Amino acid sequence: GDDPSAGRVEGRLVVLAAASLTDVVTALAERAEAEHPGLRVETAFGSSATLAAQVVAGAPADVLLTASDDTMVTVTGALGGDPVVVATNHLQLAVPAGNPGGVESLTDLADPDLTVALCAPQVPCGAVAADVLARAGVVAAPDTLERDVRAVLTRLVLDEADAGLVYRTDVLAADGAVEGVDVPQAADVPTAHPALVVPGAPHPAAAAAFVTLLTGPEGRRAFAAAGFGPP
Amino acid sequence: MVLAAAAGVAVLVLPLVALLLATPWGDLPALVADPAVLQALRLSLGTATAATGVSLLVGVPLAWVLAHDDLRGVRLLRALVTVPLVLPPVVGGVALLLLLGRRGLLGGALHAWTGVSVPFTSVAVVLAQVFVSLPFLVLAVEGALRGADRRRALAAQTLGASPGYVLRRVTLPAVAPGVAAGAALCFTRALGEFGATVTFAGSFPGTTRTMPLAVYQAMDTAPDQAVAMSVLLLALSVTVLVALRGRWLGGLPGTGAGTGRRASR
Amino acid sequence: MVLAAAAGVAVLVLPLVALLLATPWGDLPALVADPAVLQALRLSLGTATAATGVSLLVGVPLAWVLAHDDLRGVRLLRALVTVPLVLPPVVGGVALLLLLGRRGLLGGALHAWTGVSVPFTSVAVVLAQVFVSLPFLVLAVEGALRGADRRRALAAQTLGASPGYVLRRVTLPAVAPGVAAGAALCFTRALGEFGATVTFAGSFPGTTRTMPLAVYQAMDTAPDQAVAMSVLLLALSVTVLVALRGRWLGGLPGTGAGTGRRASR
Amino acid sequence: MMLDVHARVQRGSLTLDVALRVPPGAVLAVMGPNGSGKSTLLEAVAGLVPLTAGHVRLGDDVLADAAAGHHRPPAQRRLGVALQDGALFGHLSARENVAFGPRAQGVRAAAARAAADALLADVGLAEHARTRADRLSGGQAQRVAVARAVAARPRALLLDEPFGALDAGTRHRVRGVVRRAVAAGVPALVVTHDLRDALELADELLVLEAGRAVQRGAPAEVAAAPATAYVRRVAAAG
Amino acid sequence: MMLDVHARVQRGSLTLDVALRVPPGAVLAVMGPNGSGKSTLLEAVAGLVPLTAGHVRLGDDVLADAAAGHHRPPAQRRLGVALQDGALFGHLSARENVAFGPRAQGVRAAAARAAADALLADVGLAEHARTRADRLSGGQAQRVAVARAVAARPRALLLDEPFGALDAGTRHRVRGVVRRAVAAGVPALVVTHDLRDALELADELLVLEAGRAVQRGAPAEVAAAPATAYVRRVAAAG
Ligand SMILES: Nc1ncnc2c1ncn2[C@@H]1O[C@H](COP(=O)(O)OP(=O)(O)OP(=O)(O)O)[C@@H](O)[C@H]1O
Ligand SMILES: Nc1ncnc2c1ncn2[C@@H]1O[C@H](COP(=O)(O)OP(=O)(O)OP(=O)(O)O)[C@@H](O)[C@H]1O
Ligand code: MOO
Ligand SMILES: [Mg+2]
Ligand SMILES: [Mg+2]
Repeated sequence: GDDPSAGRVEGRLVVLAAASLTDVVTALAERAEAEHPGLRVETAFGSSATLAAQVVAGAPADVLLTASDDTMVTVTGALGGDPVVVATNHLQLAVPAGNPGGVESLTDLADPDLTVALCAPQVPCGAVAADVLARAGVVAAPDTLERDVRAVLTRLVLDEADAGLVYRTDVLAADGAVEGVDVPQAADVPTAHPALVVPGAPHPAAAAAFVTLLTGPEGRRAFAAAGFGPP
Repeated sequence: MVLAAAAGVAVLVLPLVALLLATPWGDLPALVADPAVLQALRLSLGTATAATGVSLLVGVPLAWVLAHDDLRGVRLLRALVTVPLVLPPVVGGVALLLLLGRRGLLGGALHAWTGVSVPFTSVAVVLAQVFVSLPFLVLAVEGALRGADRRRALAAQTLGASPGYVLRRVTLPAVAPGVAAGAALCFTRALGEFGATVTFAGSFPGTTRTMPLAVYQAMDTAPDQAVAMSVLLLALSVTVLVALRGRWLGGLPGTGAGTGRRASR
Repeated sequence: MVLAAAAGVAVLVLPLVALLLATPWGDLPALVADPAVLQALRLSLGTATAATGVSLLVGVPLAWVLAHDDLRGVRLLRALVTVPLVLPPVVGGVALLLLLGRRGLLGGALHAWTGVSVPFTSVAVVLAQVFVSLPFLVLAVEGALRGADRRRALAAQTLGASPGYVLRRVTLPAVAPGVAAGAALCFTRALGEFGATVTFAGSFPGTTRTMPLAVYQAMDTAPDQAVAMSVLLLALSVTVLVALRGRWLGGLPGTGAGTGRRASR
Repeated sequence: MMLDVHARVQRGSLTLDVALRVPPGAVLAVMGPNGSGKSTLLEAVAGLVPLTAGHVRLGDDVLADAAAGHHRPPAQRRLGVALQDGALFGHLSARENVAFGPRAQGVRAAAARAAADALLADVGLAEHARTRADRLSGGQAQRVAVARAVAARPRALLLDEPFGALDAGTRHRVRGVVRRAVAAGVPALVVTHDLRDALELADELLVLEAGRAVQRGAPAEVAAAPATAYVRRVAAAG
Repeated sequence: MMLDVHARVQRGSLTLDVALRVPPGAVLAVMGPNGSGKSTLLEAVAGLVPLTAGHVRLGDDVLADAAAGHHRPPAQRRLGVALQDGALFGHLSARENVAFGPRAQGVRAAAARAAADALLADVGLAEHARTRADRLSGGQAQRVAVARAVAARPRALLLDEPFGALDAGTRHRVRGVVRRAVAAGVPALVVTHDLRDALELADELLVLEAGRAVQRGAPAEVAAAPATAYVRRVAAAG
């Protein structure tokens, strides 16, 4: 529009990102602010599906990052635009520190005596979890199906659940409160994190610069440090 | 006056109209007859009814205590009781977890001694609903009790009636509209409860996934079903409210066709 | 009686105790002084106050209309007005989007003609809060109005007072506790509003991220800050409620130390 | 203006059916056993109870006409009404109660207040002007109700047992207030159980039994020639 | 049992300070100008207003003793009280109002109901037993209030202007009901503005002015030798 900041990397940049990207995007936002005096980056996190729906409804967002291609397609299908994958990820079997439930493998998720938390199948982490369980031939007995991956993580951090499936990066972000166990089948079902400069963004130049930061060496380093895989 | 009232109606009703216009009426029967929807509906009705019952049992006496602010500490107590109104429900859910979770203040001991764990059960849903909806009942009933005529309560005392008897036979019947409004508020609030339930009780079909959780779940992925369930919830509440108010208020003073003459004598 | 009341207090207060015990009191000042927290606090207070003001302006007249159920269609109207109570707030947010979003029933035309878009602005926050909290005010005030003595209203009419004048000068002052309770309910409900806001207004710092949204955001990332903000919200509401009820109820009949003698004359 | 009433009203099992005329400046006393319909009659004239048949006219002004389906709301009748139970506004002071009518009709605050204070002095309540109405004694409250009815400069006065709770001296004083208000040319309808009120104040006495007029005439004449057992007893007591 | 009262009470600017004794089976009438403290006295005896000094005794039973900080709650005094404004339970029928005291004290429903019906018949309201109290006429409501006070088989009766809204015939009848209740050995305190009530019903008359007893004695003697202007006026009117 006629915002004088439209062509320069300054102003109030709004970034919406999937819950699993909370820590890394927050860090990179600070980095972008340090690099560009005059730029302020506002972030909001949530379930990919919810954020995507808000962008389609006209939320004044500049950049959107989701936890799956499917959710991104609902946006580009409505508004157009060219998403670019900035990182990849995969699930781990996670348990509270000390493993109070004595969980050893994916098959324990079928134990009705254990309290098991999973993502709802409608959100990206839940869809991937269903895929992983199917490949392993495990019929899980979950006690709750959560709204996003961080909600599953919170169940484990609070020790309300004995086991769950979350991203490897979430286990790292939990900083010792949760222990992760690699699951062979999870490596076969990686998930991608696409980023999009929202068509019609109020600050297109700054948005493009931010996405460039994400895909550039600094972004790579930050994602790697947080445990994400390369695109 | 009437203009302002009309503005109020517009704010509340127009969004509902938009919702109704967006409803896929043709597919509605199929969407609603889905076993998952019916299961959520059954669960919601059961838990909200239980929560309202519990709230009436403990809330009316509580309101009565609060209405006597000559008692010490009542003002602070009222404020405390009102807190769940302002607490984001999600935080309420966390507070319940901190109390009754496996590591919780009471839940830890409970789990250690009996092996019972409250979260992820229908009991947890009812507790979450009581936590968020009880204050509405309490405040509505308290407001009515305060408005009630103290003079009649005094007259009853001179006739040998104990405070509890006065409450049951004189004060409550006189404030029945307030109690009915409070119970309706409480029921509907329980029916719509989301944040505390999802946090404290989790979300699992049949045990903890009430209608609002089912709607939320469907919202981003199956919007048609979400809208259909919303419309169902809406129809349900309109029915309940019409029926409830009709029954409860029918025989009360000043609400019928009479002029309410000498209501104060 | 008192036992039941105590049970009620326990249900509401024990979770708060658990929350307070989990609060990192040492870090509290630093956590609360965070500019992001103060920004959310300012936004919450401003929007909730605005929402309460709007609700009083349109809600009191609406309650008055509803209290006259000799008028045609009033029962249906009441049910309609009560619907937002039972609608999961998230669904309320969707309904508001369907009405006022860029593709919405009214929002489309509004955007086309004036370029103005309501969602994701502070106005949207206030609208979402009004949508969920107005019914509380309306029902509380209506309950009080119904309890009010019709005989005094008739007497006022014989003195030449128009219906509006009777409402303002006789009925409302007499039901002031009900209105105060309703306004307090409304304010606190607006302050705690989450689902409709996050859906309709989004969660943007400074414009739409109110305290509950900030708490929600922090819950999965900085739980200490989430708890700190909850405690702040809690302290805030206790203060507001104590102050408000103290002020509004101070000079009213039957609430002070007097015997309330002849309150009915 | 002449007050001209024919009121037919159904109240529970009681059918009230009475016609009466009160000339300007005259007082009509209404007596009758409990439940005979006195309050119902007064409330029908005030417009608080709808007529099933009949009319209420004040001079040329038709306040209600059942046949024509006409019913003017009480607020627009400009009558001065004191209901049997007083129905004071408990949250307002005595002064605010008396000033209520003038204020509601648009009189400025200072003027309404001055008029109220003068009337309160007339009924002997000068020092209670600022007392909340719900803190008044029974007789004090009754006087405020009468003052409130008179204060609105009504076109007719309707008083339902306005002296029942007054002590003897005050009773005399308040009757004087009513008499002066009537002297300005206002017709008045006063319900009472005490023949002395009728004898002292009224030009005519109407006796109601079970919703019908059973006797009417000058109070002294009625007392001298009772037509029913009730009137005989009233005459004996008075 | 003897009712023995010394009541000192502060009410707004009025200081009430009265001592009185009513022997079993006797009626003490209390008269006085509006605002002199009659209702306050009665409410103090009933325990609705706290004493700042003095006591209330019924035989050996101490209901209140300000010096000892003793104040028995109204519900435990077993007195029959009719307040000046009736204070009926509007949502209950006349019968339920009268049966309320016995029921509250544990009398079985059928017995309480029979007693209530008998009393309603005594005060002439047999056919209104099932009418809601807020649909009664003024005089009907007043009779229910008296019947309600008597029904609880009280140890003493406290009636505040119980006849003011009654027609002459009914007044006579209700006085009889009170007299019969008293005859069972119950002391009664009756507030009235009408000397005829005192003459017909009371053994002694106490005149209150500005919170103090200004004259007492047999009603006829007081009327014959008025000590104040107020009493003179009462005697003249009566
Ligand atoms: N709101 C009401 N609904 C039904 N019946 C009523 C209502 N108010 C009064 N009544 C009945 O109508 C009849 C006449 O009542 P009304 O009050 O006119 O009597 P009244 O002559 O004023 O008696 P009183 O001397 O006792 O004041 C009574 O039998 C009464 O029970
Ligand atoms: N609740 C109250 N608070 C303060 N003052 C009151 C209250 N009730 C009554 N008073 C005052 O106390 C005084 C005595 O009142 P009380 O009702 O005892 O008089 P009374 O002798 O019964 O008069 P009446 O003949 O008018 O019934 C009056 O001046 C009155 O204004
Ligand atoms: O943040 Mo997600 O959408 O739960 O994988
Ligand atoms: Mg009457
Ligand atoms: Mg009195």
